[in-house]
Amino acid sequence: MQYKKRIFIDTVAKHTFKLTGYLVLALLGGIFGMLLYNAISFFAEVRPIDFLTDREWNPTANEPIYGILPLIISTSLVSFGAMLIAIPLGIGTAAFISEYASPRLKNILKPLVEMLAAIPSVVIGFLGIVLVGPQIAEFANLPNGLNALNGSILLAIMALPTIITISEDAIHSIPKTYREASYALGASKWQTLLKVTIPAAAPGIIAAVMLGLGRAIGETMTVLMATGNASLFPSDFFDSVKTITATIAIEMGEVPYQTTHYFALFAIAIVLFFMTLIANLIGEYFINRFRKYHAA
Amino acid sequence: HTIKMKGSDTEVNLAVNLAEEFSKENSDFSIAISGGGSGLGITSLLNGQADIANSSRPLTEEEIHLFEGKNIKLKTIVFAEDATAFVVHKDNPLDEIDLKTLAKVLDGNQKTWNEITELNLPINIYGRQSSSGTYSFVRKKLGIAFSQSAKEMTGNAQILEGIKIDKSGIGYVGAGYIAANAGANQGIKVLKIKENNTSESISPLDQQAIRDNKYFFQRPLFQFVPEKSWAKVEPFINFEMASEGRKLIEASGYYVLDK
Amino acid sequence: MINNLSAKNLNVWFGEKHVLKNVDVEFPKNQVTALIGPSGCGKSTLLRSFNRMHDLSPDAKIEGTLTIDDLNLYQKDIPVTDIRKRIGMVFQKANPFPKSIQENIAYGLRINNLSYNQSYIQKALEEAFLWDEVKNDLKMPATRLSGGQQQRLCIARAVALRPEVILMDEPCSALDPVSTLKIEELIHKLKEKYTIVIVTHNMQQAQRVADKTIFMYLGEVKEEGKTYDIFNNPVNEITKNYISGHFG
Amino acid sequence: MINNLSAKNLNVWFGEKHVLKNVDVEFPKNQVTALIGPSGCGKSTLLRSFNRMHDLSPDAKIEGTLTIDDLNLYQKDIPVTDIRKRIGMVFQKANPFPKSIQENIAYGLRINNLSYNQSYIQKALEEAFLWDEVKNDLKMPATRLSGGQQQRLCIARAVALRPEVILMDEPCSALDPVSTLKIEELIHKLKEKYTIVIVTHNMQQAQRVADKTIFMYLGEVKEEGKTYDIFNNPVNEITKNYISGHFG
Amino acid sequence: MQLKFKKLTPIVEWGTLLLTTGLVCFFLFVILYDIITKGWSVLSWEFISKLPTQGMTKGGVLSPIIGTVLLTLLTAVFSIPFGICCAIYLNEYAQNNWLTRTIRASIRNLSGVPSIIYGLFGLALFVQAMSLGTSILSAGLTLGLLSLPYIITTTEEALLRIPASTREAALAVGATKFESIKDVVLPSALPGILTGVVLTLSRAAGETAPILFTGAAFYINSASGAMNQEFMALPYHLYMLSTQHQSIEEVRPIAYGTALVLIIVVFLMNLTAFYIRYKYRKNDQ
Ligand SMILES: Nc1ncnc2c1ncn2[C@@H]1O[C@H](COP(=O)(O)OP(=O)(O)OP(=O)(O)O)[C@@H](O)[C@H]1O
Ligand SMILES: Nc1ncnc2c1ncn2[C@@H]1O[C@H](COP(=O)(O)OP(=O)(O)OP(=O)(O)O)[C@@H](O)[C@H]1O
Ligand SMILES: [Mg+2]
Ligand SMILES: [Mg+2]
Ligand SMILES: O=P([O-])([O-])[O-]
Repeated sequence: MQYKKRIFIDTVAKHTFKLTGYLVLALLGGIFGMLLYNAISFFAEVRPIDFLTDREWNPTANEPIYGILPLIISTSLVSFGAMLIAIPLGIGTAAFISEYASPRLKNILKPLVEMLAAIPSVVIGFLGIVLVGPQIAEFANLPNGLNALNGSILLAIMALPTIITISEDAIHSIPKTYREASYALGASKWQTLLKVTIPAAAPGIIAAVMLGLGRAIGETMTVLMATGNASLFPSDFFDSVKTITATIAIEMGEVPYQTTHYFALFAIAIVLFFMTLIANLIGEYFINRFRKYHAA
Repeated sequence: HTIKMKGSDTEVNLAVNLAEEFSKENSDFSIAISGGGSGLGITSLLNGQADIANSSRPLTEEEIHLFEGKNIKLKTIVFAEDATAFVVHKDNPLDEIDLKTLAKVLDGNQKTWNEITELNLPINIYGRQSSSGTYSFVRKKLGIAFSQSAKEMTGNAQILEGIKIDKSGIGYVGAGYIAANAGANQGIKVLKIKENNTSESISPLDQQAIRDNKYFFQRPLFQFVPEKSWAKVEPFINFEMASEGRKLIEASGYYVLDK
Repeated sequence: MINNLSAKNLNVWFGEKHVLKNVDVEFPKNQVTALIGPSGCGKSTLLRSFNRMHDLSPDAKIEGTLTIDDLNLYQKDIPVTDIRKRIGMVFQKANPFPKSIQENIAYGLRINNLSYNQSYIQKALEEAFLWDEVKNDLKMPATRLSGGQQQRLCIARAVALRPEVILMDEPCSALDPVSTLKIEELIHKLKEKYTIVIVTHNMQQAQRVADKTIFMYLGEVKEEGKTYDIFNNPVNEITKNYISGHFG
Repeated sequence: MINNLSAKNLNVWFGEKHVLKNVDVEFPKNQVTALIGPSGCGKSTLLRSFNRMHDLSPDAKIEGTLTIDDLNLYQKDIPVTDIRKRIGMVFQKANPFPKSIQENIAYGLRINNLSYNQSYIQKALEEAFLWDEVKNDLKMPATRLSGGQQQRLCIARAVALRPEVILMDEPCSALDPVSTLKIEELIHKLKEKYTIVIVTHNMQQAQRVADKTIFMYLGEVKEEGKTYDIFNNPVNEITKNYISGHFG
Repeated sequence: MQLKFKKLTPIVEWGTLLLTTGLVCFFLFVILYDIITKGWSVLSWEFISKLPTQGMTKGGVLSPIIGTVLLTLLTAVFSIPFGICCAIYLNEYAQNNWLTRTIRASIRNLSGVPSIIYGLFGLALFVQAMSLGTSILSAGLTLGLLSLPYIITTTEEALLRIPASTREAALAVGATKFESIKDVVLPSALPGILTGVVLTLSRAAGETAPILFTGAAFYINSASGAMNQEFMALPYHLYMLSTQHQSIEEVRPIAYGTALVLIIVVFLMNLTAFYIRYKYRKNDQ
């Protein structure tokens, strides 16, 4: 009898686990389904070609215009700038931590990087307003610092921990034999790092960069607070820009449910979804390649 | 009782002050207040996410339609009067501006200051996001579309922040934002408005002129309440309209017009 | 017999561990010297002392005099990279760079600022008996070569720098018998130009390739001499036991 | 000789791989039977078939008749947990639960709804010759014990359930010689009460502990018999080669 | 000349790396320095124990603190059981076929989906479709969803580290599969799971975008904690104080104080995670 009870519990547990497993999947799948459903509703009302080619995003005009181009350009500009800053700093730091730092220094630096990762994005955005913005304004002699450059700097800070940790892992896992081979040929430590270790770790580093980029593209609060949100076509880093994430954050609250504008926000969200997904998939592809390569 | 109040950024601080005072007497009321712009408030009513919508503009035709479509009946309360102020940096030589010039500045036809005044800088517009009542109020009053290069600030305060350090900036905010704490707003200058070249220029801070309904950009501040929420919000509305509430409204830099 | 490479009174510690104890060795020019001894006796450590590979381990401590042609290898003012250029090294597990075959050879030349051209690369590959097998695939990733080819590529890579000495740490232990034989042939040829030191666990190999053999045990040199003598008339009891395969 | 545990015509596949082929074996009561054979021949697979550990691998397919006292182990209506209670198992690597020593013993009793008290736990530990070493630390995490102690704890854990059979899969391979000897002594004692099957790679150990020995090769039983006979007069050529250490 | 240059280059090269590392540390230092120096003076018992008063220009941040704590608890309630159960399903029960692999890959990729998209989903599903309104419940559910992929991934990693022999040990003494998971596998994996959970919750506590339109409010006059009520939260409060308050300059000290409190909360949670990890490693040896 006792045994039957135990077996019963076991079976119930098994099915419960299975059920939660599927439920979680359904929910997570639902996110995509919901995005897709609402986005399709949007394209029932606005031609996809207009969506992709119109040069203006102005949903509240008398003749609403839903052109995602300026938003994509803005998002790309800010993220590109962020990568310009974060890639050299990130890889340099990763190389320093893995190749040069003494074990003790490593034990200090790694937690520092994790601390940087832990800082909430709204705090970084806040500093963009009170600290980085005014500095940029003063430096570049601009009226204000709420522009793409500000966003790029802040996003670089947010992407750095990702880039550093994953690159460091990649560089660290390059077998010692590569380095020794290079040293044995008379290469210096620096030459070895630059010409052997980093190229060998390249897939891992590319993965790090792509995952960092995904993070930057999808970041909301920092850009919302620090980039000025002007929905025109940006021409350089000193222009105010309005990214996809910021557009959603600003406009979502004000739209009546189930209107074209509401659906439009889901449509740009799905574009955002795919942008980050592609970055992450490329990142994952390279991580797997790296693992496979070095497992062999 | 829980009350959700959403909408106009122009009114949000006033609403906070009122709610704070109100709950001293009525501790069983839980009031949640959010800004985000008049449009957000009205939309929230439509979406069923608010009991009171603060709005610095009347409902549009379209919105009335939407409410009718959803069979939501609204009560409209005008509880204060606001004047929209146009502000520039304190070093801007400009003191007053006429409507025609203002329109050209805001719609982007006028790109530099030196055509208006002896300031050799481009014009930098600090506007609001599209859900803002002030945004649509100014747009309607001037009959323009805002320049695409106007920044969309999410609140009045951010506009003032921007103007304070931007010698080339111009922006618009509710009077309450300037009058309530004059001390903190030293970096800015409030422009007087002339309806045309010949008429008198009037400041939005001129109480008498507002009472006489002479300022071009003055407007009532609304609160919309769906009928089904009326019972629970009535004590609060009554508090606003009573003398204590009125005092607070005026202390916050807005005006109370006698009807 | 000219002494090209030698160590006098060499002591090496890793942390607290005394790994090489008063080692005196000489590696005659244009000869192959084999280092044999049980695992952990310090063969690799000795080999790596000569091209200063221990510089990289912070806990390694080295005392004694190591010289090449009367030049002290640990002299302060000569760059370690120069030393490593003069004393090439081939490792146990073939470790080509994850680059093309051609790039593998060119790498060492380039970082040492030596001008080179295609014929130079060809010559290095020829010296390593690899040219015929790869001449049509110079742009192929080196990692696609077989294990034996990879090892010969590593030798070509070392040879390309025209070193004076080539140190080999068990270069054949990961290879099949056919590849091993090829490498041994190669060693025979190479000694015409280079001084070669080879660590090996394979007694047959030592006898096949080495002119001189040094037997090490627990960090000390127990016996050294002509290969034939060591294997046929070992003086030391331990040497005798070791070469007859009783331990190690 | 009473046959307690036996397999008839047992075949096991993992996916496409035929791992046990027509195996017929019998493990006599209150004796120690050793399973020997080269790595990969299926010793562990055979052992694990008896306490139905393969139930967990979805790709395992089992055919044949396995019985304990004429009870079919794979009969549908008897609970697998009962079988595992009757047939205890000790693994190659000691795997105590991450709990206290006491809890390690008590766990099996508790989940099987057997009433127990402190003296019960003491008895199990005494049977495994562990009591004296741990009696003052019963609340200590079992992971802090030495490897040998951990393995004896695992035996005590199995013994506590009063199984009829104890299966041991290379129980000493991770232990030092002293601990190994202790376990062997223990096995000697345990066979008075239990039927024991032990997989071992160590020929000396098999000879020391086993009454009967079964030699397996490539999934088949090649030879079985009294331990003394297998080691001194093997019939099969392969057995002879294996026990003389020529392969495996 | 040649020699001198050679001696100099390593310093230059080493310096480059040191500079990049230094810059990264400098960023962190500036962030912490600015917030700590300017937030420290505001920080007091009053500040964390008082409701905001006088139009949020005076008083403390009690209501945002309560909101954040409640929200994090809700997140925990919604994400931990589901996340752990799902991970157990994937790791202990599901067969390793293409479906499981696809599921794993999707879950991994979902942790890269921007948080604002979770906000949208929360709005559409919880606020709208399930009629929960803008409320702490909706926001908690949204954050719970956002945290799920992280919890699943870290739990799975922790479960993977438990060797098969541990599971077999339990089965061999007659435990059912569920008993082996409950009594042996989960307790062994607990430190790893806990570390992941705490780190995930600390992330959720600092999130702003997902609560923007699911229930965060500019101001509430009480901190009742009712599930259907809107709420104030530290990150949102900081956002409001720095962009939308009437007197941004006057409340800047409060904004700094809020930022400092938020950082302290998040760092404390991270420290807890480090501590668990550290203790676990020590016990392991
Ligand atoms: N980097 C190091 N740090 C600490 N100890 C080391 C290091 N390298 C080698 N050792 C120790 O020094 C001793 C000699 O090692 P070495 O590698 O020279 O032996 P070997 O003779 O080459 O052995 P094998 O034949 O196994 O390659 C060994 O005990 C080894 O553990
Ligand atoms: N779960 C499994 N899935 C697939 N193949 C398996 C599995 N377990 C064992 N095998 C295969 O079955 C064969 C027999 O394995 P088994 O573990 O029984 O050998 P063994 O005799 O115990 O070897 P060893 O002495 O190395 O422990 C091997 O070829 C092994 O690869
Ligand atoms: Mg060696
Ligand atoms: Mg086995
Ligand atoms: O915030 P508004 O008052 O402009 O709607």
